[in-house]
Amino acid sequence: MKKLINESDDVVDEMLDGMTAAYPDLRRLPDTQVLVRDDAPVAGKVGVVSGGGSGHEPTHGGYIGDGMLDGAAAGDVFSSPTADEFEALLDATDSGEGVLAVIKNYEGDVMNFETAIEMVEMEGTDVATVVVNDDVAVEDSLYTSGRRGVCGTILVHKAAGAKAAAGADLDEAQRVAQKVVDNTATMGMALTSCVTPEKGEATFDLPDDEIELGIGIHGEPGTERTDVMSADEITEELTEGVLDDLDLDEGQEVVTIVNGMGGTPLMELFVVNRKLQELIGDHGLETWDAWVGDYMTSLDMAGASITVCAVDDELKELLDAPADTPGLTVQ
Amino acid sequence: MKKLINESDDVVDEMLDGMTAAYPDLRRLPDTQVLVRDDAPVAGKVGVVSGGGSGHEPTHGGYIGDGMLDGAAAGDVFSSPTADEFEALLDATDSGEGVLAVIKNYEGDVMNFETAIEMVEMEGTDVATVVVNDDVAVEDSLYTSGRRGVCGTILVHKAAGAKAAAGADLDEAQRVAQKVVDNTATMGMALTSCVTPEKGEATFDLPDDEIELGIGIHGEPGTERTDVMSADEITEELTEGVLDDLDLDEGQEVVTIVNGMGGTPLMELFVVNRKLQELIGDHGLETWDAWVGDYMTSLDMAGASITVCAVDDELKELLDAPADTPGLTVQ
Amino acid sequence: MSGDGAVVVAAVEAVADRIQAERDHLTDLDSAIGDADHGGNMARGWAEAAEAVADLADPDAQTAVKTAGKTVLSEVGGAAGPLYGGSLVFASQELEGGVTPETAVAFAETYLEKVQDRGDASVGAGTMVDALTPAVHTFKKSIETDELPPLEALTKAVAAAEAGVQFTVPIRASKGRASYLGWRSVGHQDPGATSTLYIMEELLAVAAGH
Amino acid sequence: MSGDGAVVVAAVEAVADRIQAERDHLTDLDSAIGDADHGGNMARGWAEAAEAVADLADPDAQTAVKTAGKTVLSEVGGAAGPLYGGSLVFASQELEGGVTPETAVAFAETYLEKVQDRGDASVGAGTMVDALTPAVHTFKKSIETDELPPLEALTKAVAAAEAGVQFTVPIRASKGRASYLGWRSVGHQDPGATSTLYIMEELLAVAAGH
Ligand SMILES: Nc1ncnc2c1ncn2[C@@H]1O[C@H](COP(=O)(O)OP(=O)(O)O)[C@@H](O)[C@H]1O
Ligand SMILES: Nc1ncnc2c1ncn2[C@@H]1O[C@H](COP(=O)(O)OP(=O)(O)O)[C@@H](O)[C@H]1O
Ligand SMILES: [Mg+2]
Ligand SMILES: [Mg+2]
Ligand SMILES: [Mg+2]
Ligand SMILES: [Mg+2]
Repeated sequence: MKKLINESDDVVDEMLDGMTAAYPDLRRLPDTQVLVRDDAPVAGKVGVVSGGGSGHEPTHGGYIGDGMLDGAAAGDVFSSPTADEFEALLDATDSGEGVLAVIKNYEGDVMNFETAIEMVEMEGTDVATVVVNDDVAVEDSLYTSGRRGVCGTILVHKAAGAKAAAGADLDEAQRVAQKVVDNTATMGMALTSCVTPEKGEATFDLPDDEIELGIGIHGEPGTERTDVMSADEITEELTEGVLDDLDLDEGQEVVTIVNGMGGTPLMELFVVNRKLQELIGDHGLETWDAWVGDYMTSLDMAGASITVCAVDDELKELLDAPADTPGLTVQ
Repeated sequence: MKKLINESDDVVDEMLDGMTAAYPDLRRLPDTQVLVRDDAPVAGKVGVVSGGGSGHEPTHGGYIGDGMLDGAAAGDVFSSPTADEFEALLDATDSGEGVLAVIKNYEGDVMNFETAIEMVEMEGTDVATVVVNDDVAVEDSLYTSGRRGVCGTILVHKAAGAKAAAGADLDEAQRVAQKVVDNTATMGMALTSCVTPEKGEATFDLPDDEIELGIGIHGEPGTERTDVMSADEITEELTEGVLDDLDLDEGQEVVTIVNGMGGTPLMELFVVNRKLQELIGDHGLETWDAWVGDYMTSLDMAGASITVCAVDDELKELLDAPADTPGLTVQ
Repeated sequence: MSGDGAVVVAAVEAVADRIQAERDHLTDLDSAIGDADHGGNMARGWAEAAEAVADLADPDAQTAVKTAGKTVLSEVGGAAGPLYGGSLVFASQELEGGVTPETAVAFAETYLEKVQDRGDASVGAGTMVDALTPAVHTFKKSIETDELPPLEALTKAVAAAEAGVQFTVPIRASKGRASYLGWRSVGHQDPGATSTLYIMEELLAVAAGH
Repeated sequence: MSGDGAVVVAAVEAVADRIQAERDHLTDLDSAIGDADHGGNMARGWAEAAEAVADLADPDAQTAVKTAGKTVLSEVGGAAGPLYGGSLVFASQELEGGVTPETAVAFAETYLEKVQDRGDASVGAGTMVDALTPAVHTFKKSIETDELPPLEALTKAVAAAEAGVQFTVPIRASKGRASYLGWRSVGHQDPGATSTLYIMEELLAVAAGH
């Protein structure tokens, strides 16, 4: 499998340099894989940060900027950043008002972030956390370590970032972040496996006539393998899974996301969005805003996920507030 | 090859419906594949329009909005819109101030647009045209129908759209569009062929250990086939090709674009951008702005193109002016 | 239906059938040097054109030709739409007074002019112009100078078009998508020249049968 | 270098070598139920840890353990970094007074506690906890109740860890990436339990040699 890379060991390092070369408002902390706003810590503002394995671009560094994140730590491909990287991130983004850490629910991310938080709290930094777990494909039961955090994370960044930008304190920023988490569900599918730079071949085998439903964003196998289906059928599977989980009242307003996994062209995502909006209408729901694009990818995997987030007036105001980042601009 | 589609004949139609479902500011003209701003024609403003085959998303419809395009016609995949679609587009976007048609230099696009222009001119619509031909991979000689129009087109939309939004007349809008064309060059490469929905298999064969330099955006074979190279080597080939063509003076400010062809993840584009900026510096040029993303794609092709545009104060002001479109937001 | 109009309707139908039969061959020619859609483009355009002219109530020749051209123009897109369809529409004006040897020559000349004008291609660019030009020249000379009967003139024109098609093989294309291939276009037969020949062959067959 | 510190340095080196030798095996175990990086994670972390402790000038046991842990924590990331590295750092405080049978038990208990705490996993979740728990229990009972010599206690603990590794095979994982597989995780040996056993085997071998 061919990729536009040099050595696979250098890919994250070179990507980060390529990002700061593109976006002068981003700064890389020396000797780390951490990116922060150039003006971090922003005086008087609660910091909002995130991080996790690389390979999900524009997540996470691409959401750094006014109205969203103050910084993000990049791990190696699909691998959590280490605790000391998270520590450097928290240190660099605390202006004294404390930092909200948005964590996707993977044990590596959670444990390394927690280790880092213990360390910075000893130095007097206040940290609040929110753990995103929007992936409904994973049943939440005694048997699992909880649902995974996937594309809904972007909405958490947006809402919490807007709240912090508006001058909220740490508790308030945490409250709205949690509100998004409580009202968001996602489900994804793959047409093909992703290929990591290191391995150079498919992480899982998926024959030409099969697809995988309920996949994660790290090449984990999905929950169900089925024969190839049409875009409409796939959209129905994902949407019904998501709406079942949310169990919304008629007339509820929602934000929808059709998210590409990296290797699927925008054309196909719009085909999915067409059916998604039809289904939203059939369920008596109202789309307040529809996002279509690559927000939370899995390297070059072909496939898509669907996210639905139920919004009230507060969330609408926060999601509509200005944001100026490489991966998302709202004006 | 698996795709998120229903019937291949319906893909453009369903994509367009999926776009209007996502973006309420877009309106589809009845019984056409033409999208326009919902408020088109904008009173007192010169219209700026474009169009061409589908499969290049977000091009073209994704650039409709304040500060960029008033409308765009979508042909079938990789196939020019018909003359009567262009005619409907021109009709719907002329407020009486005339319309600037931004045409990529493909004979189908040029001839259908011209046929349409002859028709609307008979009804009293003023049309000015600019033909974008930024692809340096095609040598401009007696033997070719001129260079192809590729990713540089986005900068033309941006500059001309900003000029028209600022109240310029048709001649002025055309002048700045042409200025961008005269100062822009692009070169692309493919790691893999694209797969059209209709054919369902690779348009050209590219073995696992070879890449194609100088490709177009329709699965046309490139100008040179070589062994796989590193990202740095590829970036050097493309950048040198582009800079050779532009032949800029030391100290010249430029906008650069690393454009993904659809199947290449953002991570790899940043790896390319890192090397590109190094080379720009080596040539004594100054990057005023660096864009990295999927702007002009070729379905699911893996690969990238590099665009360089030399900018003066006028172009900087126009490229920096606000734009609010699905595919590009500047604030 | 007037005699001329009926011939046009029959010819358009014959062209539609022929192109459908040659669809894969035309696509193969286009995939070697272009984007592999010429068979599909032509088949779709002419099938719709045949339906459109069949729906006309007793059309004269001009109306039938114009309808066919408009349909091709709005169905096909690409290079072929304006070249085949737009040129038919434009050239149809020459048939206002009906079809005579003189108006047929005028029609052929105007059609060629419009193709050259729209496509900015001269002879030797490896396009349909290479089939059309010798055909139109031969037809004109046969009618105007040699005063041959129309059917004989048309037969000679078809042979000339055939030579034109063969001529596209050994030269380097400088128009159309094939031009992007540079020297690699040498040795390939142009799809548009080929379909132009088929169209003329069907026209001849229908004319001979009436 | 004090005796205890030297044992720790030698043990860390032995672990690094062993893990390197088992790297592919650990990765294979992780690719069946996880993300195929456990071999790489461990190999990188322990190789760096071995270098780091080798660079220490005459360290006591606590310093050597803490240094090894810190290095693993900052090299590895993922679940393994905090679990293996963070827990070593934390448990190293129990060795402040040097290594005795009593402090060794305290160290083992604290290490297990920290792993359980950080990972929120109890026995039967199909993780390294399944190897650690019986080992720590056996070690504590052997020392405190049965008053066995330390080497004998450690030998029994290793056997207990081995049983724990086997125990991970037939149960459904409920922690770690393997938990996403649901029932498909049944029948697979946990990579972290396996590497934990290797670490203990090397500790025993080094302790026996000194
Ligand atoms: N500029 C031109 N002038 C004359 N004929 C042209 C020109 N460009 C293309 N053609 C003709 O059109 C044919 C290709 O038609 P088609 O494949 O249907 O359209 P497209 O090139 O848009 O895919 C070519 O084989 C050639 O004969
Ligand atoms: N929550 C947990 N509690 C205890 N051990 C765990 C937990 N999560 C993972 N592990 C252990 O870590 C091992 C996986 O380590 P590794 O593959 O290096 O990290 P990652 O899962 O982040 O890729 C598992 O085999 C398991 O033994
Ligand atoms: Mg991992
Ligand atoms: Mg075509
Ligand atoms: Mg073609
Ligand atoms: Mg793992």
